[in-house]
Amino acid sequence: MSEALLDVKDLRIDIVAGGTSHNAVENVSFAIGRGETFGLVGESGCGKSITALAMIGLLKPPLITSGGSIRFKGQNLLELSAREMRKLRGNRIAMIFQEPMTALNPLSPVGRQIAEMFVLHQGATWHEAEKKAVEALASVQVPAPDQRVKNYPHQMSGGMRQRVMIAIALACNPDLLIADEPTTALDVTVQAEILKLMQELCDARGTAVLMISHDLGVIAKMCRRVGIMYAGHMAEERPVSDVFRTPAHPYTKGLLSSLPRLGSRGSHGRKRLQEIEGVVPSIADFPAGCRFEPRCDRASAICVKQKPVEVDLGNDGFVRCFHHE
Amino acid sequence: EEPHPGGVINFVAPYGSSFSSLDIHASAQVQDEFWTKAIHRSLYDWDANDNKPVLGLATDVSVSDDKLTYTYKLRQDAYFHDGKQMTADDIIYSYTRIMDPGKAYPAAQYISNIKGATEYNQGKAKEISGLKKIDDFTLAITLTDPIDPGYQLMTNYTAIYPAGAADKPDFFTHPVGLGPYKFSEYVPGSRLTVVKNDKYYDKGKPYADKINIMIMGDASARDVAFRNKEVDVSVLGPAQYVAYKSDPELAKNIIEVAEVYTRHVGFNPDFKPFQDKRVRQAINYAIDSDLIIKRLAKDKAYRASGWLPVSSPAYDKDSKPYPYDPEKAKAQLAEAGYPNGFEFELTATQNESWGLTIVEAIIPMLDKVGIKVKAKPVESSVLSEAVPGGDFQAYMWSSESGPDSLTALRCFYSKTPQSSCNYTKFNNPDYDKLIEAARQAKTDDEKNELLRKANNLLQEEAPVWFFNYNKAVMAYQPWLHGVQPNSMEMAIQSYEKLWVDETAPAR
Amino acid sequence: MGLRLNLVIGGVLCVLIIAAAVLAPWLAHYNPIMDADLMNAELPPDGQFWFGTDSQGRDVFSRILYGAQVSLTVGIGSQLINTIIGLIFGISAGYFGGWWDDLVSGLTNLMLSIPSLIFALAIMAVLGPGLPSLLIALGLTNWSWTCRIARSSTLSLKSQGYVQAAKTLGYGDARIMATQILPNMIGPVLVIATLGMGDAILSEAALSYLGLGIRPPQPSWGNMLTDARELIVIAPWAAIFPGVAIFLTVLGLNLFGDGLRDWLDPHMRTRRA
Amino acid sequence: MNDCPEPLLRVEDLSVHFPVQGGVFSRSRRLLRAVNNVSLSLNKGECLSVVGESGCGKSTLALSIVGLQAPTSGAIYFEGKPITGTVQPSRMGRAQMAQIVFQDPYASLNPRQTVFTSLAAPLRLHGIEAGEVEGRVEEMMRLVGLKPDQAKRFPHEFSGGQRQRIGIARALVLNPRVVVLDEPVSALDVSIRAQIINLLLELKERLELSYIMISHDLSVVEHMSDRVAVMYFGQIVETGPWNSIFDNPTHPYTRRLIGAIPDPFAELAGTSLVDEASAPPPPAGFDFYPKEFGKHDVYSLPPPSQLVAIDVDHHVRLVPAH
Amino acid sequence: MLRFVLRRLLQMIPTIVAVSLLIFVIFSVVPGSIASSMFADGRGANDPKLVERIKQEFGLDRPVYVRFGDYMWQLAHFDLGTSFRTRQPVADMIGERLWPTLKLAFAAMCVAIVIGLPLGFIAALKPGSILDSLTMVGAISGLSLPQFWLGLLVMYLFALTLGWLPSFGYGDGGLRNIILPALTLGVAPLALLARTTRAAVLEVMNADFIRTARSKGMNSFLLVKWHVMRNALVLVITTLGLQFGSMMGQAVVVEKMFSWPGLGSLLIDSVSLRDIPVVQGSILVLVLCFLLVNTLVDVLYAVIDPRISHG
Ligand SMILES: Nc1ncnc2c1ncn2[C@@H]1O[C@H](COP(=O)(O)OP(=O)(O)OP(=O)(O)O)[C@@H](O)[C@H]1O
Ligand SMILES: Nc1ncnc2c1ncn2[C@@H]1O[C@H](COP(=O)(O)OP(=O)(O)OP(=O)(O)O)[C@@H](O)[C@H]1O
Ligand SMILES: [Mg+2]
Ligand SMILES: [Mg+2]
Repeated sequence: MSEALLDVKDLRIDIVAGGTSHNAVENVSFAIGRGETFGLVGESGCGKSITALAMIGLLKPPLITSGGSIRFKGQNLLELSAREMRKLRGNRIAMIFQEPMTALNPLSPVGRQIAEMFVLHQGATWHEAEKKAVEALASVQVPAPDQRVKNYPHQMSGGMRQRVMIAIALACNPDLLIADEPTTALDVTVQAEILKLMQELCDARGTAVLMISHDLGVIAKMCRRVGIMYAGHMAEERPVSDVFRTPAHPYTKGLLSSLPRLGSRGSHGRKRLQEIEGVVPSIADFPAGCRFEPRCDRASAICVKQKPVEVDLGNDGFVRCFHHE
Repeated sequence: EEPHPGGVINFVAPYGSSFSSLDIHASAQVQDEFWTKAIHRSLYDWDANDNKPVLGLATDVSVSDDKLTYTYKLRQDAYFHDGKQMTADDIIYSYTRIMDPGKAYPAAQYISNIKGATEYNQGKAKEISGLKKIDDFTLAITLTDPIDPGYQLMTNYTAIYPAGAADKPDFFTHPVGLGPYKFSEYVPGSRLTVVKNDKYYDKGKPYADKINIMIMGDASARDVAFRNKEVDVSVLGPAQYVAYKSDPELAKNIIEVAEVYTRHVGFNPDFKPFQDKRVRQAINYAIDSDLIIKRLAKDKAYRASGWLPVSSPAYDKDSKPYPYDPEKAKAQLAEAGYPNGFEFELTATQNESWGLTIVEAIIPMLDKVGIKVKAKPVESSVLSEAVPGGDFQAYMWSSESGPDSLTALRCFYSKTPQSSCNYTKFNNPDYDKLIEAARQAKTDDEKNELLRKANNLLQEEAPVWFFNYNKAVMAYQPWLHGVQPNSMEMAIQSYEKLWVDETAPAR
Repeated sequence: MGLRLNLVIGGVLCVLIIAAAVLAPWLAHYNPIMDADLMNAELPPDGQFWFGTDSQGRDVFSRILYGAQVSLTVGIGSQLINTIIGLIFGISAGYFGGWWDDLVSGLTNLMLSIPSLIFALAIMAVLGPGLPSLLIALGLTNWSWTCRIARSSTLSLKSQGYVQAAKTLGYGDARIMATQILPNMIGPVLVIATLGMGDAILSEAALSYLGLGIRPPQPSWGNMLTDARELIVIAPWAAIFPGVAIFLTVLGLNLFGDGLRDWLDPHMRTRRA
Repeated sequence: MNDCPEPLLRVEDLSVHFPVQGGVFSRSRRLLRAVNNVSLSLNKGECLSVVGESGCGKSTLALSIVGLQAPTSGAIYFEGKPITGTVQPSRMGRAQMAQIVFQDPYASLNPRQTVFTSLAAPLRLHGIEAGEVEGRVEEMMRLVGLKPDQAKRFPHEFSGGQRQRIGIARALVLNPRVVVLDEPVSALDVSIRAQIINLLLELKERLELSYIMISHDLSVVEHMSDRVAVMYFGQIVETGPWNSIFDNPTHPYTRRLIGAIPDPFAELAGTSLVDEASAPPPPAGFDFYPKEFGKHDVYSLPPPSQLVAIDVDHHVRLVPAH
Repeated sequence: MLRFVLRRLLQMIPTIVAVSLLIFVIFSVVPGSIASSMFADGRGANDPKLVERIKQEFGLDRPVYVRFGDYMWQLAHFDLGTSFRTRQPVADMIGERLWPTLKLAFAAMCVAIVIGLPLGFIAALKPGSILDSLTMVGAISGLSLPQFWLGLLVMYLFALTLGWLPSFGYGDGGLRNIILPALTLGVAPLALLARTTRAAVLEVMNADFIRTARSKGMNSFLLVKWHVMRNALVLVITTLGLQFGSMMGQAVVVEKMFSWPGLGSLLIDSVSLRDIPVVQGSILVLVLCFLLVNTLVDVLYAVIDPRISHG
C-alpha cells in the first residue's frame, strides 16, 4: 500500500483514575487506504469504541492516549492542537454512533442538526445551510426531504435517524468515516438497507470507512480488510477473505467455529457448536502475557509470561500469537 | 417647648400583622384602634393624664337623680371629614348600627347598657328607646344601670359615624369620621396613611401633616426599624427594654406607664387541689415573682399585690404582695393534704409577658415545692375559648383590670358566670356583699374604700396567682413630642397631641 | 477520589449530632428544664456555661444537647411516617396501576399543591403544639416525594426480568413488592428520607416561630431560637448557638444525603470520577 | 391445524391491545394492537421459534404465554385446559407449566439477593421441604454448568454468560414443561453464545423440555428450532417446520428477512440466501398479506386475511386477490 | 395547544375540590373560633351572648355538612364567601393581598434564577473546580439555613448595620422594600436551582448527542449554545414549578417577619383569628397559584420539548 490515509501505530489507551491506571488498549496498529473500508471486530468491551474515539480526538478523561501515533494524511493527530483537531473533526473525519435513538439532539429539528455542519465548516449562513440540509437528506434517500428536515428525531424511525446520522457525517465529504456499530440497534432488514446505502455513498465519494462491528457478517459484507480485537489487543489484521478461510489466531478460529452457519444444519444435520471456554477478562485483571491465554487451547508457558508480538503473515496481514496457524 | 406644626409621623401598630377592618364597630381587635384613634371620635374621650373619661363630642352633660339619664349638649363645631356637621342623629345612628339585630358587632357590649338596646338587638323593638334626640345638638341617653357611661362610650369601638355612612359603598374603604386626621391611603397588611384634618374641632390641633401608621407584628423587626429610624415609636418587649435602657442615646426617650392589665394564673376550682385556699396561697408563696419580674420581665412590670392595678383609685398602696417563701408554701401544701405536691396542667399562649415564657420560669420554682406543672401551649383564640368554657386546670392570661375598678372587680362576683369573666368561679359571700355595697355607694370615696376591701379579700383568697401589672414601655425618636402615658393602652396615642420638631429626618 | 468528601463530612456531622442526642444526659452539665436560675440569666459563654445561658438562666449548651433529641426525633420520626406512607402508596400504585394508581397520583398531586408548611400549620392548629402533633403534622405532609420516587422506581423495576420472573414463579403480589421491589429502591428512598429529615428540622423551627412547635419548656432548637430572637442584641449567644446547631445538623443531613445519592447513583459516580 | 392429538400448549386467536395516550396536546386514546389473532401450538419436546422485526409483538406474545400479560381476547390452553380468562389457574399452579428466560442477563436477577436465595425462594414457596431445597439448588447449579458453591454470591459477581445460566436455572427450578426463551443469547458476547445455545439444546433433550424461542438471529433460529413462526405487525405471516421455512421461504416478508441476514460465509462465497428472482408467486386467487412493508399502522385494525396451508404444516398469510 | 391548556385547567377542578374539602374538614375541627378570638387579648369581659350571636350570624351553629354544602355551592359560583372579621367579600381581601405576594414570589424567583441558573451552569461546565465546589457548598448551606434566622441576619446586616435598605414593610411598593424579603425567600430556591441546574447540565453533557455534536467539530461555546442550554432547561423547569409551590408556603414566614402585606400574612392572621372563610380562600388561592404556575410549566415544557407535544 502506498501512503495510507490513516495509519495507526502502536496505539495505547489507558484509564487513569484516582491514582490507579489500567491499560485498556495496547499495541493497536492498522492502516486504512483512501477509499478503503476497514473493519474492526471484537467482543463487547474489547476497546473498539475507544479506539475509534481516539481517531477523532474525543476521548474524555479518565481515558487518555498514552502512546503510539495516529497519522491522518501524514499528520499525527495526537500532536494537533484542540483547535486544529476541531477543524478536522466532522470536516475530514466524521463519525456515526451506535445508538440512533440517543445520538441526535431530541429538541432540535434534524434539518438544523445537519445544517450545523455547513455553518461550522463551510461558513454557510443558516439559510443556505438549511437548503443544503434538504439536499443532504435527499442524498441518504429519505423520502420527502423538504418535509422531513422539520421533523424532530422522535418523529423518525430508527432507520431514518441513522440515515440522518449518515447525512450529518457525510455532509462535508469527509475523507474518513468512522462508523461505530452503525446498525447494531436496527432490525436486520433495516440494517441491510443502511449498509447498502453507506456502501454506495462512500464508494461514490471515495470516502474511507472504519467500520466497527461485532457482527462478522456485516464485516464480511462491507470490508476488504479486518482487524480482530481481543481484550484491547489487535489479535490479527488481514484481508477479510483470508481471515474467514484461514483464521490464524486461535481466538478468531474459535469465534468462527462457534457461529451457527446458515444452511449447515440442512446439509450436515445439527452439530454441537464449538465453544470458547471461559469469559473475557476484565480490564482490571488482564493477564500479563497473551490476553487470550486463559481461554486458549494452544496456550503454553511462554504465553503466560510474554506478550506475543506481531507476526507478519504476508499479504499485508499479521497475527499476534506465538502459536498461530 | 412650643408644638411645631407640620412634618410626618411614622407610627407603629405593633400587635398583629394587619388591621382587621376599616369598620371599627365590627372589630374587636386592639390593632384597629390605631387607625380609629386618628380618624374617628367617640362621645367620650380618655384623659390619659387624669386616668378618667372626659367628654369629647359633648361640651356638657347633666345627670338625672336616679343616675340613669344623661343629657348631653353636643359640640357644634364638630364636622365630619366630608364637611357634614355632627348632630345627635349621627350618634343615634352609630349606636343603633352597633346594635344591628342582623349583625353581631363586638362593639355591642359597650352599648348594651343603654335602655332598650338589647331589645332592639333581639328584634323586639324598632329603635333603641334609651336614645332620645331632643334637638340637633341635645341628646338624652337612658341607661339600664346607674353606672358611669363614660367608660363604655369612650372606647374607640363606639366611634361615631356620619348617619347613613354604612350605606355608602366606599365608606369602609375610605372611612369618614370626626377625628383629627383624614383617611388617605391604605395598603392592606402594611400601612395606613392619614392626613391632617384642618377642620378638627380642637383648634390648633393636630400638628403633624401626615401620619403613616405602619403594621409590624414582629418585635425584632420593629426593633431594627426603630434603630434604623424608619419608625418614630416602638413598643418595647422586656429584652429590648433592657437594651434601650442601657443605651445612653435610646434611654433618653423612653416613656413608661402602668397599664390596667393584671397578669395572673387562674385556678379552676373544678380541679380538686385548687378548691383549697391553702394550695392557691402556696402557689403564690412558691413563686419568686419578684425575681421573675426582675430578671425575665426585665422590670418591665409592677408586682401585683391584688387584682386592681396601681393606677386604680381603689388600689391599696399599703397592701403587700405575697412574699417568696417556699417553706411556707410547702407547709401550706402539707396542711392541705399535698405533702408531696401534685401535678397540674397550665394552659398558656406563646407570649413573653404572660405566656409560656413565664410558665417556663414557674415550672422549676413550683417543682421545688413538689408541684409538677405541665405546660399546655395553645393559640390565643383557643385560650379565650377554653377559659370561659372552664376547659382548663389553670391558665395564664392578662386581663383588663381597669380603668373602672368596679367593672374589674365584678369579675369575681359570684353571680358573674364563668363564661363571662368569673373564670375562677370565685364565690365568696363576703366579697359579694362588698361589691353590692360598692354599686350602691353614694360617693366615689366610699365606693373606692369598699372596692379596696374587696380587692384585699381577693388577694387573701388567692383565686389566682397574682403576677404583675403591665408596665408598658414605648421608645420614641428624639424628634417626636407630646407622647402621652396612656394607661389604657400605651401604644394608642392621641395623635393630635403629637408633633415632630425640625430634627426629624425628612421623608 | 475514593471516598466522597460530602459523605464523610455529612456522616461525621450526623454522627456527632446523634452522639450529642444520645449522650445528652451524660454530656449536659445541667438539667435543661429544672436548672433554671433566673439569677444566672443571660450570662455569656464561660467555663461554667459553655454556650452561655438563656433568659431563664438555663444552660444553653445543655439545652442544645437535649434539643438534639427533639430535633432528631422530629426528623427521624416524621420521615419514618412519611417514608412508610410514601412507600405503601407509591409501590402499590406503581405495581397495580389502574384506578388505584390514578387515585394515588391524584392524592400525591394534591399534597404537592398545598404548600407543606401551610398544611402542617393547619394540622398543628387542630392538634395544638407538642411533639406528637408535630410528628403527625410533618409526617403527613411530606410523603409525596417518597411516593413519587417509589412509584416511578416500581414502574421501572416492575418490568425488570427478576420481578417478572418472580411472578411466573408463583410469588404473590405482596411478596413481590416486599422482596423484589422494595429492597431495590432503598437507596433513593433513603436519600429522600435523609434530605427530608433536614427539611423536617427546618419546618420545626419555622412552626415554632409561628407559635406552633414543641411544648415548652422542653427544649427544641426551634423554640430556643424563637425565644432568643428577641435577645439577639443583649444575649446573642442564645440565638446563635441554636441557629448554628440547626444549620450544622441540616447541613450534615444534606451533605450526607447528597453523598449517599452520588454513591448510590453510578451515573453520578462516573461523572464525578 | 394439527392432526396430533392435543399439543402441549395451544394459543388460540390471541390478541393483545394496549391503550396508549397521544401527545399532551391531543386527547386521543388509541389502541396499540401489539398482537392480533395469533394462533400457535407447541408440541412436547419441540422448539418453536418466533421471528420478526422489532416491535412486532413477539415479547408480548411470550409474556402472555407465561401469564405476565393478560390477553385482550383469545385463549391459551395447556394440555387442553385453558390457562387464561376466568378459569385460569393460580400463579402457583401456572408456575409449573411455563417459565421464561429473559434477554438481558443483567436485569433478570435481583441484585439484592444471592443466587441461592433466587433459586431457593421459589422452591420454598412451592412447599419443597427445607432439607431438600439445598440439594435441589446444588443440582440446578450443576445442571447449568456452574459450581454449587458459587450460589453464595450476588449477581454482580458473575459475567453475562454466567448470569444467563443462572436465569436458566431459575426458570428450570420448578420443573416447568414449557420454557419461553425471549432472545436468550442476543445480549451475550459472540464467544459466549455458543455455550448457552449448547446448554439450552442439551437441557431440552435431558429434561424433555419444550421451548418457545424468540430471536432476531436467524442462524440461531435455524440451529435450534423444530418449527418457526414469522411475525409481522402482530400477526403470524408464515409458519412451518424449520427446513420448510429456510429451504422454501414463501411469504415475501420471510424472504426479505432471510435475505437480509449478513452471513459471513455466504457473503464471502458471493451467494445469496434467497434468490429474489425465484420468488414463488402467491397461490392462485390470493395475494400475500401484507404485500408491501413499512406502511403499517399498529393502531388500526388490519384487514381480514387468513393463514393458508401451502405444504404439510406450512402456512402463509394471504388475502383473496381482487 | 389551546385545548391542552383548557384540559389542564379543567383537570385542576378535582384538586381544587379536594383541597377545599380537606381544608374545610381541618378547620371545622380546629379549636377556637372567630368569637373567642375577639377576646383573646384579655380586654373587657367575655360576652357569652355576643359569642352566641356571632356564631349565629356566621352560621357556625349549623351542622358541618350543611356548611360544607353551602361552601361548595358558593365556590361553584366563584364566591369565596365573606370574612368573619371584616364582613368584606373574601375575594376582595385576597385580591388586595395577592399582588404583594406574587410580587415577592416573583422577585424571590428572580433572585433564584438570575443567580442560581448561571451559577449552576458555570459549576457544571467546570466540574471539580474550585468554583464548582464553592457553589455546591454554598448551595447546600443555603438549603440548611432556618429561614427566619436568615431573615433576622440580613435584617441586621443590611438594614441596621449597613443602613442600606429598609428593614421591613411594603413602603410604596417599590424596589427598596422588596429586596430583603425577596433575598430571604429566594435563598433556598436559589440554592436548589443552582444544584438542579448543575446536575441537569452535567446530565446533558453526558448525553450521547453531545458526543455527536462534538464529533461535528463544534467548540464548547457553540456546543453549550446549540445543544446544552435548551436540554438542560427542560430538566430545570420542573424544579422551578415545584419550587414555586414550596415558596408560597415559606412566604408565610417571610411575610410575617418582614411585615409584608401578602397572602401569607393574611393567612397567618386569619388562622390565629379563626377567620375561616379567609383561611380557606387564601389556601385555595395559593393552591390555585401553584397549579397555574405548574400548568404554565407544563405548557412551556411541551413547547420546548417536541417529544411531549407530539406524543
Ligand atoms: N469513560 C470510561 N471510563 C472507564 N472505563 C471506560 C470508559 N469508557 C470505556 N471504558 C472501558 O474501556 C473498555 C473498552 O470500551 P469500548 O467502549 O471501547 O468497548 P467496545 O469494544 O466498543 O464494546 P461494545 O461492543 O460494547 O461497544 C471497556 O472495558 C470499558 O469498560
Ligand atoms: N405494556 C405496554 N404498553 C403499551 N405498549 C406496549 C406494551 N408492551 C409492548 N408494547 C408495544 O407493543 C408492541 C410490541 O412489543 P413487543 O415488546 O412485543 O415487541 P417485540 O417483538 O418483542 O420487539 P423486540 O424485538 O424489540 O423485543 C410494541 O410497539 C410495543 O411498543
Ligand atoms: Mg462500542
Ligand atoms: Mg422483545
